[in-house]
Amino acid sequence: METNRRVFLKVAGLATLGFMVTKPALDVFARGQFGEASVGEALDPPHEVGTTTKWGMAVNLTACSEKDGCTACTDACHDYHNVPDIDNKEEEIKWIWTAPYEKVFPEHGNEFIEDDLRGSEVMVLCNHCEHPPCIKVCPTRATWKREDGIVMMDFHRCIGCRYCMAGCPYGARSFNWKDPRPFIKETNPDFPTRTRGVVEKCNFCAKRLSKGLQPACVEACPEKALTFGNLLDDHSELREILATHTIVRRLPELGTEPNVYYYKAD
Amino acid sequence: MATRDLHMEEDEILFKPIESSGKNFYLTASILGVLVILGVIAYIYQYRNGLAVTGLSRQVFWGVYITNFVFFIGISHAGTLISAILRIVKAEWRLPVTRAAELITVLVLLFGVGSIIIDLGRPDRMFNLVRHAQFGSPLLWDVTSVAIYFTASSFFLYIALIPDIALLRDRGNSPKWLYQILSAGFTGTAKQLRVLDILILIMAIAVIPIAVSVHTVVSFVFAMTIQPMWHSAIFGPYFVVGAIFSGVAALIIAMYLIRKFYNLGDYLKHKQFNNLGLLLLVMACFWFYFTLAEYLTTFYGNEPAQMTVFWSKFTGEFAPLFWAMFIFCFVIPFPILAINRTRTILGTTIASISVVIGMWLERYVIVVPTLTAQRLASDLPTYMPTWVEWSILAGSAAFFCLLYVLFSKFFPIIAIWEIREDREKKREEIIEYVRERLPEKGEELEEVLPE
Amino acid sequence: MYDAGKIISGIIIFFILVSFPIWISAASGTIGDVPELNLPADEEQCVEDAEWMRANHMDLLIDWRETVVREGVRVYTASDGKEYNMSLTDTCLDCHSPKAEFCDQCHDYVAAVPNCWSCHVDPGGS
Amino acid sequence: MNALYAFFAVALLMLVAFFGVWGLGWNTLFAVMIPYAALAIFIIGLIYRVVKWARAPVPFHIPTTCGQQKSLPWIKSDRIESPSSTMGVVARMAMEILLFRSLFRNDKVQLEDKKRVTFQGNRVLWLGGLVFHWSLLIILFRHSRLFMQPVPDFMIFVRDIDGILQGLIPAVFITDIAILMALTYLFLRRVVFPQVRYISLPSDYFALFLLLGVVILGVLVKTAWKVDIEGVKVLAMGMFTFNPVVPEGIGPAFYIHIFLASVLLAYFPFSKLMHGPGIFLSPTRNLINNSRAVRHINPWDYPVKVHTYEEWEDEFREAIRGVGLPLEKE
Repeated sequence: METNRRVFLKVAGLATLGFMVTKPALDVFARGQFGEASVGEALDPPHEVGTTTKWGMAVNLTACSEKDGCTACTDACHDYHNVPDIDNKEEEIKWIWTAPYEKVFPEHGNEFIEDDLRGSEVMVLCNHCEHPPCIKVCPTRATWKREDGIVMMDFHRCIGCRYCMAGCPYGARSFNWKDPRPFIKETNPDFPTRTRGVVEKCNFCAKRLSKGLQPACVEACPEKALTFGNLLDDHSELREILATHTIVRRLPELGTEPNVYYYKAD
Repeated sequence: MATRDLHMEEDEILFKPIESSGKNFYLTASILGVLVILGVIAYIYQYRNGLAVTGLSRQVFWGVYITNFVFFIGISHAGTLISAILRIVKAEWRLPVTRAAELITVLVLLFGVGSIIIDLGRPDRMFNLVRHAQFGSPLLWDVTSVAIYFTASSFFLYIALIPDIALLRDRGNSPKWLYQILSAGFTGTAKQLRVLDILILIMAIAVIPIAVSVHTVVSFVFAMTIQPMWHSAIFGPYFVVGAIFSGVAALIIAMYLIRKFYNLGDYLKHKQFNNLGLLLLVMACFWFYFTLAEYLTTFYGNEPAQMTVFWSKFTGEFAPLFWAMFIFCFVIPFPILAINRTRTILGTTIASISVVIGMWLERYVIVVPTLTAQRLASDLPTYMPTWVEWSILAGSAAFFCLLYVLFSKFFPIIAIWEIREDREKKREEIIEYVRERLPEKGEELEEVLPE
Repeated sequence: MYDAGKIISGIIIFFILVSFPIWISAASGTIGDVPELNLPADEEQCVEDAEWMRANHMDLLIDWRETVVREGVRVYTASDGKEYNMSLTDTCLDCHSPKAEFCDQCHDYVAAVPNCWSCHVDPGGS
Repeated sequence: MNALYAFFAVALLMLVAFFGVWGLGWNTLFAVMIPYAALAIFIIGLIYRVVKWARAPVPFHIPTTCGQQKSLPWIKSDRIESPSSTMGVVARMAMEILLFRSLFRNDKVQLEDKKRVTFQGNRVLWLGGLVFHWSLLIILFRHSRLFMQPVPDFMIFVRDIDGILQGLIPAVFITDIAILMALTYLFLRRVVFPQVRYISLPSDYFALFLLLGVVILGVLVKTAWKVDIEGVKVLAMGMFTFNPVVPEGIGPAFYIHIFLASVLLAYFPFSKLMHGPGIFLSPTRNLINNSRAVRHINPWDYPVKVHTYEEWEDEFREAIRGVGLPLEKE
């Protein structure tokens, strides 16, 4: 009568109580399960949580700045993820936003730079760093790095100490100073809102990836300036771009090794 | 003081605060109580409406609460550390000071930890700190070492209090049941005293490394990030020095108030203030040295991100606070403490008040400017605490004072048994000294010297 | 009987106090009310059998939450071998929306207050 | 040995419920009939016992006090420990009922070094008893959500406070832990201390084991063998409207839980558990200490026919005088 799944439930319950010993075993189990069933239209390569995948993104600076004042990616992301629209610099919440080129790449802030870049707005988001400083400081492991490189946030576990915000040098994390719900115009039931008192940020559209969809921002960009893909796949479009362009990453001197790359198209 | 009689029967004046409460006490307690209620109201308001009611913002996400956390935990070094060190080096002048110091430690730690909880966005989930503890996080080191420090220093305070509780029990003071329970069956037998002495010594030794670790770890919360002017190797010792600095100052202020309001001029004398004043002077020099080292290296490094913060403190937005900190921490106290003529009871107290204010500003000037000038800040935001934060600061401080006063209404604030023990020892030493040199005078002396 | 007045009033007060819940319910006129669940017409069974779900759905949901968020695994294999997408909004609320006609019925009845809805959104709810 | 008898009795009860439900499927018996019967026995038994006590007269005015009785105006009297007014008695009774005042004074007398007698507070029993009773009260209060509709916010508030540790351990209540610890202490105390063991009867252990059983099963149906709460509440509410619906798919643990609770309820009026109502009727506590100010007359005093010496002398005056004995009145 009692099924394996129910036994597993109990084991999983114990594991969440902190018996870290069982975690590797569960991970193996988890991977096995995940491979079996992929739903929807598949990304190339298959989107598997595992060491064969490392998600990354390339941003075409030229194409992106083509249309000044375009907010397509931000809107798509914020609509999908129920990001509240708080019109107040002090309390605003942002997953994707833009900042002046000189601020995004302070080390490129030379006295004389290319005219097309000077003052242009650059699209920025969480870098999903290779060595994320934010996860090292989280006291409850509410933010951690998945095996596929995504720096995840568990809104259920966050206690709102904001230490990760102190850890992140990019300012990619936002805190819910007040209840976000009144500031969401249209709620997308596919994705939860947050409560007041937790930290949030871009999650590379982990839920969309699991359905085999591209991240919302990539899909929404009218200039096709964003390329998303697996950095460990030698033949991916992303790797192709990275191999043939001069690329930059943000604050390379800090050793965080962002997985979001910026390049100028020819 | 009316009487200069140190041998006043049974040190009666030390029991007075416990046995009678004057108008002053009720007045103080009610003023403090009102402030506490104000703080509680502010917190309930914040709990209901979220941290948006504070002046904190997306960039300056830590402010008064974190400042309070560092400040209160710093003050806690007054106590156990000082009293433990003085105990180990057998500095006899410490005797009337130890309990007042240890009490500061125990009480103020509560408010240090409380500040962190007040700062949480989801205090209802604070147990996640235990349930999902991630020991890689310096915040967890804090939780651990503060918990150990609190346990150890409460125990330290308590065991040194037992003989006095037994004294109160035997005098028949009320509430009898409280003294009955807390005296733990202490009757003053030789065996009990020996065990007590050993325990106190062990705790005194154990508490020192714990205390040092606590403030080191508090500094690591900042130093382990890569934020400009937080990521500094000097922060551990710098914070410990600052902690002892502010702790000693708080102790001197407490001593001054105890002396004044409980008429304990015969116990807390110029000697205690003078010696602690000298200690404060040494700490002021240390503090100056560390501050100099910290800022000078930053200045010569000339790293852009760091320099933004540096200039915001020296000439920019935070210049008034920064220079006020420097004046309060060094310019005012240094001359007062350095000159013998001004190192009086009143002088050291004034210097201490200046140091406590200065050290709160120091914590503030460490926490806030860095956040306003983070690496990629698109503009320099400002931070102005709201009434909620000020009320909670006032409430916490008042609550601390209230608990301190209440403690002194139930237990002697000066360790009576230690003073008596010491007096007896002194008497025997004097008699022995005289007897060795003038054998015939020994007997006489024994009769003259009061028991 | 001595002090009959005191004894009898004492006994009456005791029983009134103890039966206080009944009077509250009777006064509000809801004493006979029973939760009415809006069950999906086209589905035979929940992911597990109904009796098990009634008692253990909270554990299942917490397990789903942990597995999806923390391990990135989204497929649940039920005890009858069927596979489901582990999602409160996509799977559970597919059948049980609006929640007011399902979840809230019992939760209000037994005064169990879940914290799901402070974040998750019911597509069928207002 | 006494403990074993009681243990087997409770174990037997549990087995009865287990086989009754699991083996025979008499769910309705255990979920409806027995609780109804137990409730009836409880109500009738309680009234019977209280009325029986009330019929017994209190011949003397005998409050046990430990404070200065009210006497001359300049002597400070203790208005609560030695009450001189009804309010004082109420305060004294409240202290006794809510805080177990007299148990708190349970001092331990010791002969120290065979020389002097010392008194030491022995508050462990007081603490254990207080924790047990208060936990029980709060647990019963928490259960009240199953018996009322709608549930007031106050109940939810109390439950949330009680369950504040659930952030650490799921589904745990402070009172659950507290009552288990207190009951364990109360049991161990009877086993460990020889003096207490000597005076402990099977009935003493029986009540403890019964309570332990109820609590442990209650914790189990909340954590390990979860129960369909909605079904339970439909059953409980149905009891009031005499229309009980026995829920399906509920394991035996729940039935054992309510069976033991029913037994406890039915056992209550005939056991030492009556100390609850009894405390209100203790003449040593519920009387005003004014026996020096007011004359108290024994309630069942009947007019005794007295024959005083004076009357006797009147009657036999002549005879006494006749034999020459002295008389009081000539």
